[in-house]
Amino acid sequence: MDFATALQILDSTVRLSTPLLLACLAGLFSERAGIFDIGLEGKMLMAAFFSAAVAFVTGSVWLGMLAGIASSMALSALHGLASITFRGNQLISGVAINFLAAGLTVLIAQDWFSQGGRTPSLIGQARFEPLTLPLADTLQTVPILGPLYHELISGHTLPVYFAFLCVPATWWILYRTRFGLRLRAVGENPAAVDTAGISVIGLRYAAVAICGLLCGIAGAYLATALQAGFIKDMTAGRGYIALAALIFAKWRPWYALMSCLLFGFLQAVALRYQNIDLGPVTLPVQFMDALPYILTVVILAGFVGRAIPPRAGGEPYVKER
Amino acid sequence: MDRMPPWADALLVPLISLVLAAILSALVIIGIGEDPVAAVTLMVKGALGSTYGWGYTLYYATNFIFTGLAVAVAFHARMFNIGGEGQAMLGGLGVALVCLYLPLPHWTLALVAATLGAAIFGAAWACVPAVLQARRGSHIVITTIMFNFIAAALLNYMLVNLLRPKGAMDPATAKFPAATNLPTLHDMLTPIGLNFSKAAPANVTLVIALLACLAVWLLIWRTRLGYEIRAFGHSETAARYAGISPTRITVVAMLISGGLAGLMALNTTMGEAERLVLNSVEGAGFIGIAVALMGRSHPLGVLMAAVLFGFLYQGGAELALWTNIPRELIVVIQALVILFTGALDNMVRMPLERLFLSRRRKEG
Amino acid sequence: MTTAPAIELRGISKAFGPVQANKDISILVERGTIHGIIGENGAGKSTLMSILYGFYKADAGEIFIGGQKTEIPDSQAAIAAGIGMVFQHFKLVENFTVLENVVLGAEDGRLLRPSLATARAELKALASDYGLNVDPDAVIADIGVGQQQRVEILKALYRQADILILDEPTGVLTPAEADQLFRILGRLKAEGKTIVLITHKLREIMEITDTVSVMRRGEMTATVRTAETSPTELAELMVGRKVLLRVDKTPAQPGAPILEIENLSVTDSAGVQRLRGVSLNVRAGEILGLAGVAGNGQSELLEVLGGMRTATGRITMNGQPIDLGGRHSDGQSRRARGIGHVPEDRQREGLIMPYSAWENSVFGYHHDPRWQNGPLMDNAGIEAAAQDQMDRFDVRPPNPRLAARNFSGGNQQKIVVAREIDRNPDLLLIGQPTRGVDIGAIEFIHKQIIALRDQGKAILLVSVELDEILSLADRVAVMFDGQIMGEGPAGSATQVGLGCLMAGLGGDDTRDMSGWTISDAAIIEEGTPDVSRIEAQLAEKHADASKEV
Amino acid sequence: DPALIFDLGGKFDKSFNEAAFNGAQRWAEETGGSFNEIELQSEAQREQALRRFAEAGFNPVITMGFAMADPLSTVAPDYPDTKFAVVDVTWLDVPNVRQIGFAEHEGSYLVGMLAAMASETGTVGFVGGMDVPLIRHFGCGYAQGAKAVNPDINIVANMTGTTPAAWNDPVKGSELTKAQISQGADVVYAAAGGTGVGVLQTAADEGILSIGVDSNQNHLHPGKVLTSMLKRVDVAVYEAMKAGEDLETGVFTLGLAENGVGYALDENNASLITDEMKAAVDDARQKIIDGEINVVSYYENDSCPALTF
Ligand SMILES: Nc1ncnc2c1ncn2[C@@H]1O[C@H](COP(=O)(O)OP(=O)(O)OP(=O)(O)O)[C@@H](O)[C@H]1O
Ligand SMILES: Nc1ncnc2c1ncn2[C@@H]1O[C@H](COP(=O)(O)OP(=O)(O)OP(=O)(O)O)[C@@H](O)[C@H]1O
Ligand SMILES: [Mg+2]
Ligand SMILES: [Mg+2]
Repeated sequence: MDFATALQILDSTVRLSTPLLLACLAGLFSERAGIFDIGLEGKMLMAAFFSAAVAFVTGSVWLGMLAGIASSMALSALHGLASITFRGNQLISGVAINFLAAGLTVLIAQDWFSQGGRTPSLIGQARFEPLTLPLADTLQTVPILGPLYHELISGHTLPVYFAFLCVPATWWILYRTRFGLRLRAVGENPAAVDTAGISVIGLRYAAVAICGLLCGIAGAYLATALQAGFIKDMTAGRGYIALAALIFAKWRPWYALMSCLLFGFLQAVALRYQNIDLGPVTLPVQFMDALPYILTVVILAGFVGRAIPPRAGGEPYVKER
Repeated sequence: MDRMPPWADALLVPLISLVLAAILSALVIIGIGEDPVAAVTLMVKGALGSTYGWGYTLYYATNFIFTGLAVAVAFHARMFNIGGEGQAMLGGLGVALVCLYLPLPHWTLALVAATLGAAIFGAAWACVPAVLQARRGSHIVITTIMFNFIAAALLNYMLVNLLRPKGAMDPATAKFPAATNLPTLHDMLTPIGLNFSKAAPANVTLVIALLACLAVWLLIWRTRLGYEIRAFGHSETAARYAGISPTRITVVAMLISGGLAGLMALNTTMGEAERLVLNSVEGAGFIGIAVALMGRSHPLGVLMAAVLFGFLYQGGAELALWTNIPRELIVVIQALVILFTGALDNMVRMPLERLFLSRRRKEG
Repeated sequence: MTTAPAIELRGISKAFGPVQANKDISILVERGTIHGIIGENGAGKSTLMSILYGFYKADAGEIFIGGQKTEIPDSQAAIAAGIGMVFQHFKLVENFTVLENVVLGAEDGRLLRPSLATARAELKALASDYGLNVDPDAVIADIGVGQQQRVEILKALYRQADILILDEPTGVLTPAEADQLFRILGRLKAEGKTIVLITHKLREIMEITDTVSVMRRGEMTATVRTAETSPTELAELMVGRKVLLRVDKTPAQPGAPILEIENLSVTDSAGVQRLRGVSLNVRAGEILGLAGVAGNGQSELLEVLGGMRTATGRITMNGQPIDLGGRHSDGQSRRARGIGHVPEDRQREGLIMPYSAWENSVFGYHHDPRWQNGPLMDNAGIEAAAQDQMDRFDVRPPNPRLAARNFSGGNQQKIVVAREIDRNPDLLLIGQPTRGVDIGAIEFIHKQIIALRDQGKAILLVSVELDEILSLADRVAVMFDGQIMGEGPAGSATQVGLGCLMAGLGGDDTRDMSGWTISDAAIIEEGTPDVSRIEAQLAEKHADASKEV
Repeated sequence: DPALIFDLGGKFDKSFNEAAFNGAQRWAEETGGSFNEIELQSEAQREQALRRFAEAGFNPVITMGFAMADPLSTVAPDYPDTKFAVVDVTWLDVPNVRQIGFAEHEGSYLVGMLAAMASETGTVGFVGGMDVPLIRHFGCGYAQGAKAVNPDINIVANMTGTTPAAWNDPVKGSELTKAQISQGADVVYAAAGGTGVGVLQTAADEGILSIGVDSNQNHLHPGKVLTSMLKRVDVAVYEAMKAGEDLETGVFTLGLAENGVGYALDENNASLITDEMKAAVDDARQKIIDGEINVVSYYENDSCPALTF
């Protein structure tokens, strides 16, 4: 494999990792607060649709993004209502949200645009354009580093840079702020938070709202940056891969970056090659598709560094009897 | 005394949840500018108005009975098997291998062999997550989700690279030999003088599904294994105290669950398509969750919920055929049912409990 | 200084569904005093204090703090009113450090670092003021319960609590640790803080409190000055009638050893050694009482014997070895060998709460051929047998179809005891047989245990209640830190001697007990034992143990 | 009335199914007639939709795509009085089915020539949908056309996948296009149903030319789509509907001679196609019709002389 191809694959890795990373960090906030969320997929999908639809109608990608975030946060609120207020099963609520998004997006898309459950293609200001970072063109001629900077670092859309900035930001919020301390505490032992005089419900809703926000951006990125419009089921399992990445990352921000880049890389490779010839063995593309899931199962099995979820995760908080 | 009488718990709560889901569904239909009454009329006519409609309704219901029972059995052991989808895919593989490669002279033999094939393959696919849960504490919800994706990739590989007949374009196996074709309800009912539509795919697998309901009922409420599964589901520490091995129950319950999910393939693969196609499961594994939740994990409840969903499916297909309402409406309804009967259960339950409590206080 | 009482509650009522946990309770606590609250399990003590701390909302009633009527809708309000609470089950975040736990909810700004710095300085000051030493950077999961409790107290003090509520603080402590705690409480009181202490132990009440309130069945039955009352009077107030503390029984007629335990060791999943080479035996026709502070390995021993845990070492039952780690180390196999087991926690272990009484009546014995009907279970037969059993054991109401959760605690316990005794086991393991059970049922259960002994069966009794051990057991063994500290006849045991052994000490007091063998593991000290040294030694031992793993 | 069953990509895939829809629309507008239609969502629906329309008395029932072959062979014999039509299937042995195939390799040959003439880098790309002989058939014609213009041309070919999902994966289309661009391609031909939307989009974004397929896709990115390989599915559907119940059954293959395939030239790409290019292509078209140029079909022996997949 030559340098140009490697660069292309890495470049594509960055693009494909972005939605995973945003969704993964979204899940991280929620699960660190003790609310399991298998509804990442649905929230992204909903946001993808509303961002594309509103961006198309208004011609503004920013209004589209806002609509996407709002729709994703509405689903978050539903998840909060079910799992925080009514202390329902968080997994079941997540499943319901995924179905709701899968159905509603197509239903509404068909009603609004009559294009078989998709939005019309977005053009111009209705999409995020790639940004060229300063000096990218000038430095292009510098060997190795020039193309690296020009291709890999520069030339992405705004949400990509946002997603990567979210990693240190998440770390900082989690470990350097009062809110982060409380958030982590409520995922470990909500009773401790409650008796310390802080509202468990408030904290958990805040976490779920952040989750909705980030999923909203992830969905908007899919529909208005990575692609130019919404199509049915366009998240294509990315929410589940993000969930897998979250486990892989053991619920930590920097690890989340690593695992999303890894899974994004696997996707980039699987997109480019039907089969990968490794000399003695040929890996079929299906194997590449399944690899993130297989890796996650291996991690879950505890053979490679055990992943311990937040202790209070998945359990509704009921004051002790 | 409990907070609520048992009948309220078993019937009233799900019923109210269902009504709420129905009201919201109607609002959705109005929201997309259609007439809910007309839609429901069309659905009822299309799904229940003819033997053809019934044939499809029952065909879908058969799928959902299997996947619903699968989820229900796991629920009794307090496990959430989201892997019905993958297990059913593997069940399909089992059926296909049996039908294609065993020389089976008659459909009865084929049915027995394929039942075993489907159950074993489905169970095997549930086995790994089960063992990981039991031995390593890996959360079964996550592992079964992962296994759904892995199953899809595996089936894809098998169909594209190994089982697709030479020259064929779509990833599917060859047609199964005619000797393995199952009798449809038409074939079964004609001898007794009933004229059932020939076009509908409902077939003898329905009978197996009904038998499975009975078997699961006996298993859960009448056998030692069921006693242990339920005990384990209520309290793992108590199970360990009673000498019930958590590992064994986890694995056995998931094997049964996976086997039941796998059996679904009898209906779709052997009964309907008569070959294995890529996406024969079509989300039935997920619908099993809604069915089990609505049916309160009781085989009778599962049966009724499965027929309801069969109706929704066939009715939804009719809607898509004759109106502009996309089939996704059914997905929305399904989501609402799961939401209200599963996740928002307490929203209905808590006020009801309060109601019963205050009534009892007044009486007492 | 104001003369207004620190706390005044007027007419507090609280119901949980059909359960009236608090009924029209009024109470008054003077500033700078220690006020005790006693009462049976479920009397409503914790509920009352949780209301004061804003954890629960009272249905009716008023709260006055320092003479001011105060609304306490949540814990934030309680903290603002200067109330701190140490719960029975600590509310600490296990994987946070001490410092993080202390600042949680009491940070001074949005950023963490300045808050942690302030807290670190403040902890230092508190440590020197009250002798509350803890390493601020230690992770909670790594420190002992005594230390954890100090963290809880520090949390309250860091929030400038004037009123400190402690809910059964000594339940998990060794007597030495408890003494330390009381010294700290004494200093807090001297500083003018008000303390409310919930406890079941009359001794502690008599030792440290100024006034005491007694609760029974959700009601406040009396408030008296400690100096003007006696333990017997308090006990009577607690249960509502004169209490017979001794059990009628004839001397034991011990026969051959039924159960012999040699060098039994258990390491838990976290790698901590729970049992360290325990050897014991129980003979036919005797009750061996196993005493000790909760958490010193008694539970693990019962679990190994009951087949809920694997272990190393050797155990024989009627001379035949039993499997400790293989295929036959589960509860079913133990039952087959004639071991009955009344577990310590009936609700989590002994019963399936949603199961009906008849289903529970065969729990653990459901493989018995008697209950099978071909491949199915003989449900009708089981129900009939359960009915009979409930009549004989006086379970109320005698309705086998009622779910276990619908019986009161005492009757739940009777269902378990009936199930285990009715199988006529050669060895009965019985843990905390009367925890949360009323006096009438206690007497009944004690009689059943003695009757079984008199039939020549062996009984191993584990209880944290020294009184129960002393009145029921024929022979007593004391456990501390996974080892047997000493063992001897119940008749010659003294409260003080047992107390020392329970703290791992073998001083003069234990030498007075005739017929007792004291283990070499017990640390022999003259005069007042130095608890912190023992703690240090233990910590070292644990560290070694985990290195080996 | 006639009925029309779209394949999984959906009615608005801007390509194959949309062409069918356009044909049906034209028929409806011209005759004032009405037709029923359904967009398949799943494999299992294929047979159900066929039966339902046949039962309800629709005639003819027109279906799209090779995946209908199998269901059709089971359903059609049950309804001997109903006429069926199927596009992209030519191998069934059922009397009441009109089977319509296209000589896609001929049309692809022409756009291949245009691609080679427009390319400045000497590298052109091909993005196929699901990896089936049909799509290789497209790619093979394209490669022959390109080689006819420039024997040294480098052709980069990728398939999107092996399952029907490959028809509807714009992200993958986009990524593959980026990959081909990095390999030097400056004209990319998408024969991939809905996936092609992503190919055309990316090509436009990255400033290279693309070639659409089936429908005229030139208008999607005016001035950036070199041309489209027209497969006159619309005509086939239109004709079938017009024939109504008298639909002639049997196997029909439509090539350049029948105007069944071709390339699109309209105001959107007028500036991209020079007169010389047009002349060369029209010349080749005539020669193919006359048999002077033989475009090898991939089906002949499952291999392509100009391209290895
Ligand atoms: N959250 C709750 N929900 C329902 N019932 C409760 C709850 N908390 C307590 N109760 C009931 O209220 C009564 C009083 O309980 P409480 O915990 O106050 O007792 P307690 O005196 O502290 O007992 P213990 O000595 O065992 O700690 C009990 O019957 C208990 O079952
Ligand atoms: N949640 C409940 N619902 C209905 N009935 C109940 C409930 N809890 C207890 N009961 C019934 O009320 C009666 C009294 O129960 P309670 O728990 O107050 O007993 P108790 O006096 O505390 O007895 P014990 O000392 O044995 O625990 C019992 O007969 C029991 O069957
Ligand atoms: Mg209490
Ligand atoms: Mg009680």
